[in-house]
Amino acid sequence: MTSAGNFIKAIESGSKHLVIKRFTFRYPEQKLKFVGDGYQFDPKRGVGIAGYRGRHILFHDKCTGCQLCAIACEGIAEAIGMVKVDESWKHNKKAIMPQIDFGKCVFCGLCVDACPFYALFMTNDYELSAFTKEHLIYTPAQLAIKPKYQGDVEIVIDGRGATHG
Amino acid sequence: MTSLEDKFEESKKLGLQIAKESEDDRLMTLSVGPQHPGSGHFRFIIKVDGDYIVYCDPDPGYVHRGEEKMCEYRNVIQNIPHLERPVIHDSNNITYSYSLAVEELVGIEVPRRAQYIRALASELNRQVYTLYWLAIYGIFLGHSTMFMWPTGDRELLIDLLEVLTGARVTHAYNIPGGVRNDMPDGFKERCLRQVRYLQKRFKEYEDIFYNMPLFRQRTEGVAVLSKEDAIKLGVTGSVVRASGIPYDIRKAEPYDIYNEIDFKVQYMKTGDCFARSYVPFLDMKESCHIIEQLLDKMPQSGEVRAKLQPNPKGPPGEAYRRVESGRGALGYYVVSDGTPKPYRVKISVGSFRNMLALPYLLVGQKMGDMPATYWSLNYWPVEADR
Amino acid sequence: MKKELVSPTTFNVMVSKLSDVLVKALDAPLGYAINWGRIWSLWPVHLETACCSVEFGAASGPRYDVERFGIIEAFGSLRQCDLIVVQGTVTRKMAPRLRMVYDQMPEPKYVIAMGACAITGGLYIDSYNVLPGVDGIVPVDVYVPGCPPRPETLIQGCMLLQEKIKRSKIK
Amino acid sequence: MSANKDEPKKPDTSLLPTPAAKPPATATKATTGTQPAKKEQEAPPFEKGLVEEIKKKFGESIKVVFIKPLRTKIMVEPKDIVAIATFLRDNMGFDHAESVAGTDYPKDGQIEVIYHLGSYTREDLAAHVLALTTRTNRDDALLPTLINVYKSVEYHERETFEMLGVYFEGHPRNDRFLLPEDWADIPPLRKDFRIKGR
Amino acid sequence: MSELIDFLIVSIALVAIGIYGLVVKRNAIRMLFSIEIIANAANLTLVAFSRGLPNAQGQTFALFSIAIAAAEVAVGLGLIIVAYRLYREIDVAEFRSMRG
Amino acid sequence: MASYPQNFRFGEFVGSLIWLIFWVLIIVALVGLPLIFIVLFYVPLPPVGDQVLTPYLFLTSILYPQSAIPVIKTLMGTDLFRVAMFPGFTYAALIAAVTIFIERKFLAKMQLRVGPLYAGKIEGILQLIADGLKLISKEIIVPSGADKLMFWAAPIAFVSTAAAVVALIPAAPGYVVADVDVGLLAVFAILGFFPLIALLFSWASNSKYPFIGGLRALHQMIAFEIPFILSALSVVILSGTLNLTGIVDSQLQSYWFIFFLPISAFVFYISSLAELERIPFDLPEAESEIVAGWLTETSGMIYGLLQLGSYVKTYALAALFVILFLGGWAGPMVFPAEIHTPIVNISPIYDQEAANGSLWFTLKTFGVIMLMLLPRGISPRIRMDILLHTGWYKLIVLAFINIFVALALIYGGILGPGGLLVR
Amino acid sequence: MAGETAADFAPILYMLGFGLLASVPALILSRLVSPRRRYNPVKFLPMECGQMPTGEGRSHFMMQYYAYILMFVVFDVMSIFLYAWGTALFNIPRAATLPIIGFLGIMFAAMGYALYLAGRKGIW
Amino acid sequence: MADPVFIAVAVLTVGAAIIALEARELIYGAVALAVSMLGIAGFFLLLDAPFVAVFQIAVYVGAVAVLIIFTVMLVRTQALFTTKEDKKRKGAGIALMLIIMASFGALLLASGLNGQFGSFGDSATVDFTEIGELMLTYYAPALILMGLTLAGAVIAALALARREDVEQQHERAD
Ligand code: SF4
Ligand code: SF4
Ligand code: SF4
Repeated sequence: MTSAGNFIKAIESGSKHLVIKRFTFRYPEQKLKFVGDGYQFDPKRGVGIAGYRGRHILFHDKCTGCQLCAIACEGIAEAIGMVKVDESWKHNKKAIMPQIDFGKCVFCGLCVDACPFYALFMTNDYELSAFTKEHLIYTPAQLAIKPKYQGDVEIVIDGRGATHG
Repeated sequence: MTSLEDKFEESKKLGLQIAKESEDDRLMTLSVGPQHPGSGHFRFIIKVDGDYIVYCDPDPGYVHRGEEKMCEYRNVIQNIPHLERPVIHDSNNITYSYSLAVEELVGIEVPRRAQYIRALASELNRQVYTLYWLAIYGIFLGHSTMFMWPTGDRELLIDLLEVLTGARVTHAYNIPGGVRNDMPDGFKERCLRQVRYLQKRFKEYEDIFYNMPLFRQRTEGVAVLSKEDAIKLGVTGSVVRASGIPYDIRKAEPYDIYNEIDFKVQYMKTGDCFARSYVPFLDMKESCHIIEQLLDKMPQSGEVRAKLQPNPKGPPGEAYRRVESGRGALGYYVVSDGTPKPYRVKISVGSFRNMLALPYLLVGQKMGDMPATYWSLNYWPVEADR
Repeated sequence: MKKELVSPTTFNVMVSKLSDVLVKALDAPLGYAINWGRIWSLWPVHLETACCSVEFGAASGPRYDVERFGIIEAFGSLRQCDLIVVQGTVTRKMAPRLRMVYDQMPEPKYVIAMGACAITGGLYIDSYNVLPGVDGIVPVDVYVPGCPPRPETLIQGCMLLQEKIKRSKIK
Repeated sequence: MSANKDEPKKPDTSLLPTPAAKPPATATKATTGTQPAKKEQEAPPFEKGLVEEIKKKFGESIKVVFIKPLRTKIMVEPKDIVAIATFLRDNMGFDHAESVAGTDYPKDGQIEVIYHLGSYTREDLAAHVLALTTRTNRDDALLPTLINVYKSVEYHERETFEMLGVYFEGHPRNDRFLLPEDWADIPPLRKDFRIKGR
Repeated sequence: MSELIDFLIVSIALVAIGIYGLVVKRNAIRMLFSIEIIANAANLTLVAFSRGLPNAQGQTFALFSIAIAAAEVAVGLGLIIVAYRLYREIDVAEFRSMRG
Repeated sequence: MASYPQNFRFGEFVGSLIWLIFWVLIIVALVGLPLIFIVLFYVPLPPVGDQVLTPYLFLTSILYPQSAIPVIKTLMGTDLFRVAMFPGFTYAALIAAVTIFIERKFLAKMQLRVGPLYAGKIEGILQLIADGLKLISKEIIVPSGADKLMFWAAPIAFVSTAAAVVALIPAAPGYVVADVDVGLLAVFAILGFFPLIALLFSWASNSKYPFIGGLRALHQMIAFEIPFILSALSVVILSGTLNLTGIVDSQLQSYWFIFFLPISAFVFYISSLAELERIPFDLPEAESEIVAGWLTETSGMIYGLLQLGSYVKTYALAALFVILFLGGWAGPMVFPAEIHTPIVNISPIYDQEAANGSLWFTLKTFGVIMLMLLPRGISPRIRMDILLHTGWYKLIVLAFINIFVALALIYGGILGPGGLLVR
Repeated sequence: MAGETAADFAPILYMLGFGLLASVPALILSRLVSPRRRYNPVKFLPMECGQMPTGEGRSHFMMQYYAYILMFVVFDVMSIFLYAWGTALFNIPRAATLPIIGFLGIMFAAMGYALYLAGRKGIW
Repeated sequence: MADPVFIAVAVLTVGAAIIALEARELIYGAVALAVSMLGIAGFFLLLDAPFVAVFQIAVYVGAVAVLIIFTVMLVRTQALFTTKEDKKRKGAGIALMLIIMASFGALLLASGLNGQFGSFGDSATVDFTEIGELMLTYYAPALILMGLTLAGAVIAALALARREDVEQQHERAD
């Protein structure tokens, strides 16, 4: 008898969900809201600032070409290579800046931790799929672009279940 | 009382006897995996006599990536990202014990707030793991709703962890000396809201899965691992707790702030598939209470990461530290020779230990019990292969 | 004159012209329809090569629900599938199996390389047991970076794949 | 099959008295309260007692490497290891092996194999890990297996054989486990195996 | 218009085929087939006469006959299984030579 | 992206369609029409209604749709219409298609998802067509060593057999393809083909997993065949006929049999789930145990046909449930006696009874189909021995209990000829 | 007239034919429009989870459940026999139920023993 | 109307019966046997015995053919393909077959069955409910006997097919 009761309970629980709100988040139309603009690091305090770890952003006016990020990444995925840029900055005599291969990068953010000059941060951008491997290599110029990311969807919990509102 | 070896020998004999008895074509060799919806990254070879499994031989290694070797070539901190890859959905725990071991070797004191945040992240992450595990258990038993619900509710916790650490699953959050960033504002409320919602959902899981008579029929009394056998095989985590041994590293050897937390070790005595599948669920319920306590007791402000040089190194020595992960004790044996790179890192993982029980439990079972038994061992092949 | 009009050569030319016309007339709508069908019905193989499968599972869960795009999870046999998502690291032990799975799939088949490991080897670029990317074994259509990629990124990759299928010939 | 079916029920009844396992659970709490993992104690007495007990039995063949809180490491000769392991299992309560790790020391020309032993049965040992080590020659690495003492080392030893090339005498299956079937290089965890580009 | 005699002719053809099979075939399963064919021919005759006479007795008997044929197949196949298990062979001639 | 020359736009598609239609029109005008005329003038045509169907009438029906009504009426009276359209194949296939769509949406809803969404813009209603088109354009792999003949014949046989089951189902008063006296038994006889087909197909694939799956299918189907047959026997006892239309009629005279025979209905429901290989009885296709069971080696259209067949079968069994226990097409009258449509007066072919009957029948069938889909959302798969145990030990006993209940009802004078509850 | 019932049954055959008519062109069309690449022999190997297939494909028997198939043959016959009784129930005297009760009794006894035999482990 | 149909069914039945015996693969033989049974069912329909026809289909195709095919799969070894039959024997068999055919045929033609109730012309068809009536009234003892036969058959079949040797061992183990 208890087993019959349990069956009925299961059926009830299952059919109850026919009226509960759907949890699905409709990606191409909606986008998720993240905390802040992305993961950043404060070398003075030695701690990061919470944020999503998406594609990197490089501030050309801060990067000194010190290669610390590349050294940090070398032990991880060797995603960063230093390339010449035809820009001239006072603080960047060698005119080299990081170029990131997102086919290798694992978005760990340790290169951000390593950069002492507030030049390399991460952004909320994650839409990186491409048809070829070459499209995944981002030159310093591409890295400088601040992605336009507008996400405004969050998990909302109310009496009829959790949804994305 | 037959011991484990006897049982195994007996079943083996049964298999051989059938083979000898001029009916060798009764036996059929099946390869379960690697491309098999019932195995994932893993393969085991079974021989079946009709509906009964008479032989089983695990063949792991499809995801063997040489983590231990690679650790010897990387700095202590650079090791973090790839050490968490074996269990990306439990990554805070797998880096936790590594951090503990390195801290012991280097001699770092972790700030108190960092300890709390670590424990919080670890509890959340264990639930993320267990929900995923539960989802796969559901689909293995042909219960597609039970795949969907935990996968969906897991997203609530992933959402929390994403806010906390900045990545969905590969957090790289624990680091020798603390955690990488502080909790963002308003995290506590969000966390409590979503965890409470989850607690409500657990009741529905029981309705639709654990109390479902068909599920009970399929798991109760199936593939029983007795207490003696569990000890002998050295299984760990929920498997050993399901066999009646209340062994939890959080209780047995409390690390960080776990001795300030009040919680019970959940265990069952039957040792069958049902117990093995129910104990993680009980753990999850308990874990929700732990999270509430942690959020309560946490110092409101303070350092979250000890200051240390970029490439920490300590004196030569070795350390073996364990934490309780989703799959049981997860230990790191780290040997240092005084350089920034570890000399040897050995990961002692629950999956690898639990895999040993697989052939013992499968032999003599019916074929329908295969997925139930296999996945109830709380086995994650990627972690076992490392 | 009459003879020339119906000589075998002219007849053949006529027939071939007619069939040309027919083929042309049929080809475009049929191609459109079939490609449309292929776009909205990509069934992935269940082949988990490494940890990215966790996020693949999440993508088929209720939050991301790839079934919206007609991608159904939990298809048992590779004989019914069109899409193989290489979910992460391909080790040397797995590589022949991956190739075999790819070979055994029926013809219009697409490959998505998911995760840094499947694209270049990722973290395991110097490991002794990991292949540097799967494009050496199977032809890859779309690369989805990340470690693991967010389900959104995977969905974006699938949309790119749809774009690619749209523009391909049906045969 | 029916024999198998009955079999699990028997241990179940024998387990029934283990509601007594409840009080020990609280006892664990008490013990953990008394020994929070504070570092600065020298040679904690409990661990020392353990080592003394082993030493009493086997005397000089035991070399104590270190005694730290909750962790003890002893080094033994390969020929003694089975006897010592049996003693540890039967008399000391270390009933399972948590891991078996091998470390290659090319400088000494030796490979160290280390068994981390833990206990499920003794409540006061729950937090302890005893590291039982032994060393063998690098070139003809050969050790007696502990599989007859600890069932739980079966796969670990197989892995160690594969990764470091230590042959475990008496182990039923010293063969390929994690590596691909066509692996033809030297065991990868030896120090002279170099990985690409490093 | 088909008549009773047509059905009887078919029935005779089936009986003949069945007997041929019984005589020629040495494979136990094929012999079982032959028996089935003969039984069916008998049923056909029964029903044909029942239609000719019109009454239901022939049909009733055909029902019984079919049921018994089914039971016979079950037993026959059980026998074949036993023989196969003993001799690894389903050839009747082989059974004979292997006896003892 | 620029490397892909072919363009893919809806406009192009429409353009190409127009082009195609243009060509078809030209060919029809030049070749087809003269041919049709020649044929029509020389072939004697059947009289339709009170007129003789002449080409002129045929052509005028394009201008005056009213004159086509008698033609349609005659057509509806033919076997062809029944076989191809209404209670026959198209109707069944349509219901099967809707079932697949409903199943996916329903399941998705239960699992907090949305299910197919983008194919066909509105809630993914064209998802099934997309799947079908994809399957058609998929390569069919015949494994080496497979038995080619059986491998190709089995899916065809599967669909045809499912269609043959449908032929026996009356969907509205008077609308049944084959109205035979032993209808119910004939359904069971034809259902007996399925295990055979599954077994032969799995044998033909020459692969391990399909073979295990086929054996499981066989065991499962035969384990539930006996309770299946016995549970319908109690209905036969109450109604005294094997004709399906007769069974519905006898329910119209008293009450739905589900009120008298709930246990029997339950047994029938469970065993039809098993017969259909639906969760929790989808052992023959258990993914986590034997890849895809007996469908493992199917690819492309073979898979599509097998799926189509199994959904047609779902319709057939749900309809059978409705007929046996839920009173078939019984239901309150919702259609008016006369119907007036603006342009064409369709009253000659409008049949109030049939319209009402088919409406209720379809609604009830969908209700039962939903009931059959429900376990998929809440139940795990069952195990082989439990399944056999359920089939052989429990359901047979339950079915027999109900036979005796039915017997008591008859001999107690409650039902049957001149019974208490017979209207 | 002979053959009336056969005429009743004919629509089933039509329907069967229509099933053929619907499925055969689908297969042919599929053959026409689907791409076929046959150069790779691996493709046509039986599928075995990405493994090279070993052993014979058709060599698995669930002997444990063979008993149920044997039983099915007999009890299927029995259950259809009951239909002959069920349809005639209104036309026969009540006393005529006795033989069928006897028949059922015998069959039940047989079924009980057969199920006992079939349910025993290890003898199959 | 029945004539062409009759011939078609006759060809189907007899042809399938021949294939059942002569097909190279036993499994095809089994399928052909099932087809032959279907043909017989078709004859029953032509003879206005729908109940028997459906019974025939349900029992033979649904149950017997399944059992036969299963057993054929079970015993499939190379033994099935070595058809050990000599030509002489086959010839003799065919001759025997022809003789039987001819003699019975002659007997039939001579018996005068043809004249007596030759064409079923306008004789009424039998309602199948009569079968049930007969079975339960006049043939009730036969029904009981039937039950005994079936019961005996199933028990005998089970007792034959099981493996006794293993059973003994197990009983010792228990
Ligand atoms: S995020 Fe990690 S992997 Fe990526 S570039 Fe930075 S350090 Fe390298
Ligand atoms: S990004 Fe930062 S670390 Fe990298 S080169 Fe520029 S300044 Fe140095
Ligand atoms: S890309 Fe990252 S998550 Fe994916 S398989 Fe590789 S390591 Fe695992």
